[in-house]
Amino acid sequence: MPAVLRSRLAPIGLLVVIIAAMTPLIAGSAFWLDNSVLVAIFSLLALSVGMAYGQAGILSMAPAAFGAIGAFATSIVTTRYGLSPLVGLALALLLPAVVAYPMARAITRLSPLPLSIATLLLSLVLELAIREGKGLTGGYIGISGIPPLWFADSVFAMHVLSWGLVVVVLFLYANLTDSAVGRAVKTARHDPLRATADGVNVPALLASYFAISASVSGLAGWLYAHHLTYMGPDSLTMHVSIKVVLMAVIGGASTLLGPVLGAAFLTLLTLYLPAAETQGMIFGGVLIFVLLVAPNGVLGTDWGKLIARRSDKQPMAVRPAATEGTA
Amino acid sequence: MKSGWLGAVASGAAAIAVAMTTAAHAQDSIKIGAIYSLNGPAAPFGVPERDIVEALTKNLNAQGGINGKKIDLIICDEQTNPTEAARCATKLTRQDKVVAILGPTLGTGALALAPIALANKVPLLSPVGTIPVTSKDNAFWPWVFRTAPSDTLIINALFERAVFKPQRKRIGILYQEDAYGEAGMKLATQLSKEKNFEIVAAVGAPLSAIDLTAAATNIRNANPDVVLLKTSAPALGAAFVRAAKQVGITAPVIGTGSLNQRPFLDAAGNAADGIQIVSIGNWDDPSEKQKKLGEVIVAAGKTPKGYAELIGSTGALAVFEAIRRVKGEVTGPAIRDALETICGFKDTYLDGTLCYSKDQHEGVFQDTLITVEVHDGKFKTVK
Amino acid sequence: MYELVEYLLRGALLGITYGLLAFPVSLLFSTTGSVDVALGAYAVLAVAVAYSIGGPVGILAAILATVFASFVVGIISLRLNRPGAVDHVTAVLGTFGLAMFLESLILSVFGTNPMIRQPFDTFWNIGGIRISPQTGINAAVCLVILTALFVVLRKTPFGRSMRASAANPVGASLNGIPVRQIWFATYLLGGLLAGVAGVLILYTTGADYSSAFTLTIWGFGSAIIFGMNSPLRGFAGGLIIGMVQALCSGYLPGAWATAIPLVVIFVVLSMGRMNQIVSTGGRV
Amino acid sequence: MTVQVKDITVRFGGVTAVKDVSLKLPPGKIVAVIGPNGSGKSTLFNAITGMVKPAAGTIEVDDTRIDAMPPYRRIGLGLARTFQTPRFDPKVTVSEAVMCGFYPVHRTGVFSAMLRLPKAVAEEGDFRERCSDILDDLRLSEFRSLTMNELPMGRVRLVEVARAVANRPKYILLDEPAAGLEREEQRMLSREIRKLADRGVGVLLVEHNFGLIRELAEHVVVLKDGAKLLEGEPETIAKDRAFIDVYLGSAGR
Repeated sequence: MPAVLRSRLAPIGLLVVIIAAMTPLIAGSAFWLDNSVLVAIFSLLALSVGMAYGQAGILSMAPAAFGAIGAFATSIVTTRYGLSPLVGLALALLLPAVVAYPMARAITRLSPLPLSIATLLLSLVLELAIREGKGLTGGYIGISGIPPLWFADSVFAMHVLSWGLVVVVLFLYANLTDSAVGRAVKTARHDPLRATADGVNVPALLASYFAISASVSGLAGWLYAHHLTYMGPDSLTMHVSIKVVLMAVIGGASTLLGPVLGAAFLTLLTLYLPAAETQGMIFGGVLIFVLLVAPNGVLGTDWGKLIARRSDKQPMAVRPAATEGTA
Repeated sequence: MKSGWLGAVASGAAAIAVAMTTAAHAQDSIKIGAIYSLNGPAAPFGVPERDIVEALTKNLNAQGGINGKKIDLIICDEQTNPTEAARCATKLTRQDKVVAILGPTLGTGALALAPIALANKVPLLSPVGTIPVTSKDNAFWPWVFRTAPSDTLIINALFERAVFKPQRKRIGILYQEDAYGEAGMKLATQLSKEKNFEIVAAVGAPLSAIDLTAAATNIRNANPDVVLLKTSAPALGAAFVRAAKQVGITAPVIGTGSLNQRPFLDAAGNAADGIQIVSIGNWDDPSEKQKKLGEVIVAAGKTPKGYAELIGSTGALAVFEAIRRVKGEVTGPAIRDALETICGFKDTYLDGTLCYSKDQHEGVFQDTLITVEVHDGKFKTVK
Repeated sequence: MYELVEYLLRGALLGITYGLLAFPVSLLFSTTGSVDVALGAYAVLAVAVAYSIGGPVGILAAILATVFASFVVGIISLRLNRPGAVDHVTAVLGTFGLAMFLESLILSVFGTNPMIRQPFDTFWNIGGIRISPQTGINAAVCLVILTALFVVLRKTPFGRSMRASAANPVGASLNGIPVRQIWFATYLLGGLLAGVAGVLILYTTGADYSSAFTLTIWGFGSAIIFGMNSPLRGFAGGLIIGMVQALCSGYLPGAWATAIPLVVIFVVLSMGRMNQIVSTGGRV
Repeated sequence: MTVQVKDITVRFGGVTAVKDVSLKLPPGKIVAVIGPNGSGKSTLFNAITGMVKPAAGTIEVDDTRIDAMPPYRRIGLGLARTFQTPRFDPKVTVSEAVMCGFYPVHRTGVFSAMLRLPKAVAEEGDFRERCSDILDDLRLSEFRSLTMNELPMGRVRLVEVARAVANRPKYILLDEPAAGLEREEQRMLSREIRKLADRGVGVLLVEHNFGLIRELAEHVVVLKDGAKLLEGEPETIAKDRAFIDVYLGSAGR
């Protein structure tokens, strides 16, 4: 039993140790603290992609859109109605899930490609809705003057809070992955028919899982709004979603820490890239390179095996994976 | 599996070490930050803004800088995204310790990073028209200065010239779906109630639209006396005038500011003939000052594009002037105070004067606006 | 009524461009089951190359450039996919990477200016509706491609192999059909078609560095409307999308005009046209 | 208290794959379905578990009509099945694969699983114990941490059976479980199937190996071209002229 526990929570422990070690180094620098908070926020968004794509096989192109729902929800209730950010938090967790679930169900039998296109469309429609939201969302101008969190009103406190939330989400995520539901999701991703034979209501399960992942994005949006104190239609757009997907994929979407690593890597990369028009080439190039060398991402790849396998023959696949039925 | 993590930790630690050593630099130069959109949809504005600010800084340093101090310009790419704009502001203020920030390209970016300027007591000189950026309700108001004509200014001038003076009653509007277009629509709706004219057609177009024939048909069918073009993107403006010609709109078309540039004419072809634009400059018939700006741009190896260089240069020159006026140590607050003394300043490339004071940070006024008309593929200034 | 007809006609003319982009989308989907989101970027690349070089040489160079770009995507997707062990979503991500790369490349090399050429200065007058002769050329090119595709798909051995490897890749490869080569050829053909579309866009509406994504979305939407599996129906889908867009911007206010066509695609998508999972049988 | 299939017809397009087939599977009994390839055995399985939709006929489990139910609810009622070609994620370990079989009996909600509430821990522990019992029974314990692609095909079939019995089904449908198994493995499998029946589980068996059927089944249904050819006890069937013609004449040896 303890061995099981250790293996499941070990990556989280590693992350806690790294954050704890980094904190005194950066505590004096508002700049690094600010970057650290952003890495944490992007980690949450990327984890949401990791859950949806890495576990359930749904490539969500809308993490930033779900984040925007959360961010606007808290921005609106705190600035327009003067409610507590905690009310905003509840909405930020709930609303994205409420949008995500029926959407996933609407794409009837949930084959992954159309659903990811649907998330893309959702992103675009939501951006339009935010722009047309006039008084509610602030239209094209957005909402400024969002109150910082009273219980985390310094950058340092935000650093602690946001990484704390990342660790909590990782803990919940690790537990969920290692449960009957988590196993069923993995099976359904690989082979919906097999999952059905296991007694799984595949569309409902995947849609629920997708909704949970949307909630994680909403949480990121909540932190985002209260950290930046400004939320506008250009803030969490489809371009951000694509970047977040990149983070998850590069780090390893199916692993616990992959999305976090990806978020840290890409955030630091933008910091050190020269400010120029060529940035997209570097991002696109990195993505293609990772996909070619290690399609499961940096942490999702067993490097030792990969190198050994180069000289060896490919092992035979047990299941001729074909989701297209041959009736 | 672990090696990836160790690598990440090591590079992070190295980055911190670098940051800490650079922060300890002594002040033998004056650091100014510049945040522009070099990627994403706003790049057509951000790129020329960066180019002119870079060129002006280089020239200034070649002439010995200000009071013997060189200007160290640090550029950051906001990627048409407020998050990145705010990140840029944090980096520039906290890590590079700049004393003033030029930019960003977009109004939403300005709103996102202004609180950071306030927190770090650094003035922000923003080349945006977005109205709320200089609203006095903002806590950050004291630190934000506008270096471009505001949307209110431009829209009022547009209505004055296109509607009130010729006493036209039926107005058709094509607006782009963003802050700029929305501000125009809002003001137009308000004015139509006060001034007794009718908006017979108002059609929005997303920035990404490439074909506007249906939109133009809609406007043509409403039979307006004049069509107002509220777009800032040259591609969109050109797409509309082409469509207007094709569907046969005969009413005059009058646009604003940033259409006054070469790419618009190139993309519109001879469909642009007769279009009028309310603007702040004219590269085909430049004033003395703009000729000089043109020379700066050409000397830097670029071609003048139009609006973006004018408003970009204004911010740079204003901050240079403010630094000249600072007595003692050059700090953010000192520059801010000095900026408020700049009024009637003529050494920008704008025609007309720049003016900031203790209670207004708008900078650019009515006297800088001109009207140009397109003739045979060239802009002609209408006197 | 007259107004309605004009909107429908203008929409259909716009839709020709979308229909052209829908060809490669459904061709690729029906053959490999995958999707190439870089198609819009190929088209813009063609626009940029043909614009800067100009003339017939420019057109040729543009098409070569796009075929080369699709060559890269073909290699990526071959590396990621084997018949029998297919990860379409990862392959799609690869095309995303290429799309980002190309957009940035176009921005860096060709700049931000809109790119357009307008060879015609007069208009045809069809029942009082003025139309540029270029749209006539577009329609003609489309018809030629439509016919050629039909012939290739239905009448040649290549087309038969293509359809066979679409229906059952494992079975096809067991029957000696070179499935991987066919897939690769489909990617190249997709690049070629996107290149032709790009050249026509240059002479019709023009584009700039940021147009790629929009073109991809509408090409996609067109392909989805009547079912992704038929390249020939994708063309009709393009006309429909164009008409929906024209009607929306004619009759709906502001952002609705932009949102409704997207919603239409979403609804069609959720009706399950593109869904391929069929729960049949224990036999695989 | 049986699985009752009445006059099931399944069509794919114009082809009738199963025609008016009826059968009964009482608890504790082993019923075999036999027939040449393409005779509709797997399709019959798919119709019972809901993976194909019958054009006509009814299916009942313990007097509950299930032919309109989605597959997952039928599994929930106590049906379980294996696939002729085992469908596994090749990267999953043996014990994880078997753990997946517990899904129909899991009672922990998503939230208590995420929070790892005591209830969830207890259930997870229970599953692990039962999983290791099943692996012991099928002599798979030593392979438990191997991944599926490292396992020989015969063992893979056993894991498939292990996964199906994990949720303690009332009725189990085995699709050629012995194909490709070595003699020793076959013997063990047949012992396990017998044990299941003794525990009161109804076993529906599709099998080519008539020896195994003779050894296990109490009742045999012979399908030909989707229709029932004959049924009865294995010994009677084995002597039937029609059966020998169709079946042993072509596929048997």
